[in-house]
Amino acid sequence: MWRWLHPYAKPEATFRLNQKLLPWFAVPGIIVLAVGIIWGLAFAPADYQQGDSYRIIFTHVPAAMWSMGFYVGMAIAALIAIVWQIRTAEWAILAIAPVGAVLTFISLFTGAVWGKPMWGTWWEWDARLTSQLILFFLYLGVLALYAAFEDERTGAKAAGILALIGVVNIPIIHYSVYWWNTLHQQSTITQAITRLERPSIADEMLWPLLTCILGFLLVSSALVIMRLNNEILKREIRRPWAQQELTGHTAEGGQS
Amino acid sequence: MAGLLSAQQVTSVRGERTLFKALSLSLNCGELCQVVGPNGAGKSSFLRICAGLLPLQQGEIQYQGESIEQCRTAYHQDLLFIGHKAGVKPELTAIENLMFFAQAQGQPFEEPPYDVLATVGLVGLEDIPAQQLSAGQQRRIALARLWCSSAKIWILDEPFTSLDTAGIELLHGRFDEHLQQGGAVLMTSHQALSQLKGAVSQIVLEYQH
Amino acid sequence: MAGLLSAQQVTSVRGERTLFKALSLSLNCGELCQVVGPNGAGKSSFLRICAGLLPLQQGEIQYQGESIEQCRTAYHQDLLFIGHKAGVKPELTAIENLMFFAQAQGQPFEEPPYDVLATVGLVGLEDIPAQQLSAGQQRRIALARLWCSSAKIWILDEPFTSLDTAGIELLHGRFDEHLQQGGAVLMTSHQALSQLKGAVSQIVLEYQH
Amino acid sequence: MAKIRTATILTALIKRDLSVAMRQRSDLLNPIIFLLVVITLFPLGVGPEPEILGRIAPGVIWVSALLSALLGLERLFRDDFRDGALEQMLLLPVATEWAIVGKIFVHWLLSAAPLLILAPLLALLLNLPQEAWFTLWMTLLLGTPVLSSVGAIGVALTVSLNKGGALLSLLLLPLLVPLLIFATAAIETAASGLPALGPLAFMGAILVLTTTLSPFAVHAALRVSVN
Amino acid sequence: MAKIRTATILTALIKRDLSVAMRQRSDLLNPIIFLLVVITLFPLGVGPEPEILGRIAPGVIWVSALLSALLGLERLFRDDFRDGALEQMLLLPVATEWAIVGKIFVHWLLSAAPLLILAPLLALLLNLPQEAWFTLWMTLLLGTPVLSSVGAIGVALTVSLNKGGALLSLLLLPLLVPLLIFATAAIETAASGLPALGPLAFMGAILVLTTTLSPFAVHAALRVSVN
Ligand code: HEM
Ligand SMILES: Nc1ncnc2c1ncn2[C@@H]1O[C@H](COP(=O)(O)OP(=O)(O)OP(=O)(O)O)[C@@H](O)[C@H]1O
Ligand SMILES: Nc1ncnc2c1ncn2[C@@H]1O[C@H](COP(=O)(O)OP(=O)(O)OP(=O)(O)O)[C@@H](O)[C@H]1O
Ligand SMILES: [Mg+2]
Ligand SMILES: [Mg+2]
Repeated sequence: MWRWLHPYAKPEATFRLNQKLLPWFAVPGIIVLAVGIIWGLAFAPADYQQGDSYRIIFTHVPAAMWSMGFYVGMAIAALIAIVWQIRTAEWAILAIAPVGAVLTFISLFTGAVWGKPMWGTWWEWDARLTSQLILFFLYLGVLALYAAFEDERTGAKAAGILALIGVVNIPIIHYSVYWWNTLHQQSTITQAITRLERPSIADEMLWPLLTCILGFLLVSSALVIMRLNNEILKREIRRPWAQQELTGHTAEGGQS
Repeated sequence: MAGLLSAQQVTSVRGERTLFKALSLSLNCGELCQVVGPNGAGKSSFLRICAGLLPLQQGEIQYQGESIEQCRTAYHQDLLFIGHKAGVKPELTAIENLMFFAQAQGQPFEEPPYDVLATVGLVGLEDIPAQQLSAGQQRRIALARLWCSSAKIWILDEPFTSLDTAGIELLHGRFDEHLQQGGAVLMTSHQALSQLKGAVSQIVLEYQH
Repeated sequence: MAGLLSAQQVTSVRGERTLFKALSLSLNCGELCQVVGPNGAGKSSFLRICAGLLPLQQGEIQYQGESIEQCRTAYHQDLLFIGHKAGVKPELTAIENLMFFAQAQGQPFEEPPYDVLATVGLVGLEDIPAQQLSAGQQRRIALARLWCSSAKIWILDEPFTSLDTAGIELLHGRFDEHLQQGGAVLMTSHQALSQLKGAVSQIVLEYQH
Repeated sequence: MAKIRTATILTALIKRDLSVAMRQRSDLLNPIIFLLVVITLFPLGVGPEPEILGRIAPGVIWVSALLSALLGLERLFRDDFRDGALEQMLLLPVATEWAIVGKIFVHWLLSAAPLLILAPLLALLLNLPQEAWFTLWMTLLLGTPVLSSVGAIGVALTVSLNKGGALLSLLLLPLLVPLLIFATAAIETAASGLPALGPLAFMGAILVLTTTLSPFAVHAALRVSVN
Repeated sequence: MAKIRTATILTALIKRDLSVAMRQRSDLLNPIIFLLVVITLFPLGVGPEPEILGRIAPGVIWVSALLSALLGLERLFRDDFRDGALEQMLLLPVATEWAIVGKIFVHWLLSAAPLLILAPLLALLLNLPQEAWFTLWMTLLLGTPVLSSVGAIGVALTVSLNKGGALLSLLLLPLLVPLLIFATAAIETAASGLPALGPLAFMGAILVLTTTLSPFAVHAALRVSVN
């Protein structure tokens, strides 16, 4: 593990890697997302029960899934930062948190908008909804704790510890629909993926949904990578390589 | 004449112990008085009584011939007291602390007093919360008040604590200046004030068992 | 030989300022080392690094040739650290504070250590919460630990603060005793340690802008 | 002239205390999120039935008010006592009562203002009948200064070791309970569609009484504590 | 031999912390006052119908337990940080985790013990069905140590900041929600006459998990804070 991580402890190496990765996420991401959304909104058939309002699913489900996924990613970064004291991992926490918070917010918002026609209420104190709200608070907590410290390193470490502890919430969100019989429907898609069976959702709806899920992942990852690189540049501004990067004297990828 | 600040027959009892009895003091413009004595003798208590922070059992403290209970506001306007705990807020930066002290003493600065900070050797540390400064640097923030106050009477409880030799020298210089301008200083210190130009009167307290 | 306590090529950065670079120290039994330097030079930081309270950016601290990270418990058993903030609980009396310190160092007293209190001059004040004692007396409670600990290494940050001359002399005596018994002292002080019998080595830190 | 001086010193004090509490702009958000989190707890614990939620809403909101007042209360004088800022406050060239009013005001601002701003949202989330919203808000407006100023007396007494403190903070309880009774009575009257002027008037009386008297009590308590 | 040493040091630490707390008796009372006010507030707010009261009782008791634990939490490390006792704790010749266990234990004793004693009274006042009393008590017994040990992490993270309780609760309450959910589920099951072993077992698992892991997290957090 350490041998694999070690090269990326150097901020510059991560920066270079990110620079190479970014186009591979950003460009396909935007394309896939656009395709998925247009497919879902314009071409997928209307639901026989819900009519057109079900189309919120194409933003709700991807946002909800990745809000959890990115939290796990942030927690892994935190673990690395705490165990191996790698500064790039500390910055990764800060790069992920706002993106994750926005995803969580999108899922909450779209869920609420969807809830009005479906359940007749914007908000219900249902276990799934509440635990997702708590995920939002956790993201905010990580950001607030980081901001509360004058010293950035101390703040990042403290935020990392909190992020790590908060992971307990993730299984709760996921299993809330099984543990408590509540309004929110159970997972069809994640279950199908994990059990390798056909989901109980029509193919014409499934494929655009899967496309959207992939698109959300790629675009959000691209955002995280961009934020991380900004963070690296900001912290390393005094280093010669960062100076060169900013003033653009060396050709791209000239030295690494 | 009563002098700028005078204590008359002051007695102080703390807990069950009489710290001192019938202590008198008269401090005029341009004078410095050092209270000396072993730990626990009652030096800080006496200074706090003089500042009006501690009730006294007998006697009276007078400011320009008037009891300080009577002319509290006028007295406090003319008084600068720095105790063992200096009242520097650890969350605020040096500048913020200083701005507050100046305003509270009725001498608001137009702009941040960078020159005062430079005098006490805190250049480059303006934006750091006091908490994150070293012990001596925190003390220097408190002492920076001596450079931005128009108070005539200074009551200082062990001002040299945590200061390095350069800091102690600096403070001596400021005392001399203040005394020449007609101010008065009442202070304690376990160190001799040998570097001062002016005369130093002493009050010696004994530890009473 | 590695010595009792040694620091190798220690570098410390706080905030954006490098306090010191590649600082080394080797302290053997019977030696006293005084760290000197102006306010904010990094003396306290260095002492805290040596005690294992502060992470260091580069270098290593070793206790009997082993990194203090490795032999943490053994090191702490042999270490007595008193910082700017002495860790005296203001709510508890002198005796209670002392009993706790002794127990925590693994030397529980059978009965309250009145003799130690007498040594540091706190007779008659056993039952008063530390908060209500004078500054010097509070400091004396913390320093009383020096008389009831078997730790070999003492790390003391400005131990003379608030002490009167008698107290400073007392402490010098105790240092001499400790060094003769094969202990070691690492300390800071803005005062010269001229009264000590043994040799004093010095580490001089400069204020790096 | 002396009047203007008092005002300057008071603003300086208030400004300092506010900046101690808020080092960063983001600190402003904390109390708001805190309230939301507390409010989230109740539906989780009590169950989501809107009707029950609506009935306990006044209690829930008032409990959060009490909690946020108590949470900040310790800071009111204790930190100042420990670092010496309290003695400096007693030495300010103004009547100390004014300075105390300033400190109480800051505590109120930090603990109650977010609540007052968020109250409508909380009422919405907790399904409080719409008729009672304004009354809820009024009770908070009238009641929270009482929490701050009565609380200040307790903290001033206990700021240094003070044997009497324990007893006196128990005495505060009987002072707070009438406040709560009037507040909930007012909200309930309003929820059932009637005007709630009576209980509100009582609360106003408590407010006037405590805010005028407490600075003097606090001053006396501080002079005992700081010695 | 090393074992015995650890035990001595631990008892010394616990004894000291208890006597510090006993000196400041008034601080001890704060959480209790809060509890009592909360418990009086709800019957007042909800109205005296025993049935509704009984339904919300588990939630109300648990939420107030949660919030009153929060009230005393700040003191866990903050005073120690300010007077230097915290660094001395890190320098004790035992694994610091043990010392942290000691501190968590003291906090639990001071904040939860009154609650455990008062619980039957609260249950009575709030009209909780008698079948659920024992389960309520069990949930409190299993749950309050979790409050203390998870809370300790939050305090350790924020001890060097001078932020109000708002940040702390923002960090902590989300982490404590699972506990709240299981506890109220258990009580409700019991109130409807069924055995509540399932949720109680979950709580036991949470208890074991948090009390064993939190000392390590607290230690890591303290090392970040104390520098
Ligand atoms: C504010 C309200 C809502 C919130 C916070 C919310 C939250 C979530 C979360 C966190 C997930 C991801 C679960 C997982 O991957 O384990 C999810 C999935 C889902 N939600 Fe919602 N939701 C809300 C409202 C709704 C509504 C009103 C509907 C429609 C009836 C809905 C339908 C779905 C569907 C179909 C999935 C995909 C489940 C799957 O197949 O895995 N949600 N929601
Ligand atoms: N907690 C902290 N966080 C960040 N920086 C700190 C902290 N404590 C001290 N510093 C910085 O480290 C520098 C050295 O501080 P240190 O306390 O080591 O000085 P010192 O030599 O002991 O000075 P003094 O003689 O005043 O005690 C100071 O400039 C200070 O700004
Ligand atoms: N807050 C207090 N309450 C009760 N007694 C106190 C209080 N503060 C000090 N005393 C007692 O008064 C006596 C004198 O204290 P004081 O602080 O005046 O001494 P001092 O001469 O300043 O000593 P030092 O040189 O140590 O600062 C002490 O013995 C102490 O026990
Ligand atoms: Mg003194
Ligand atoms: Mg120092």
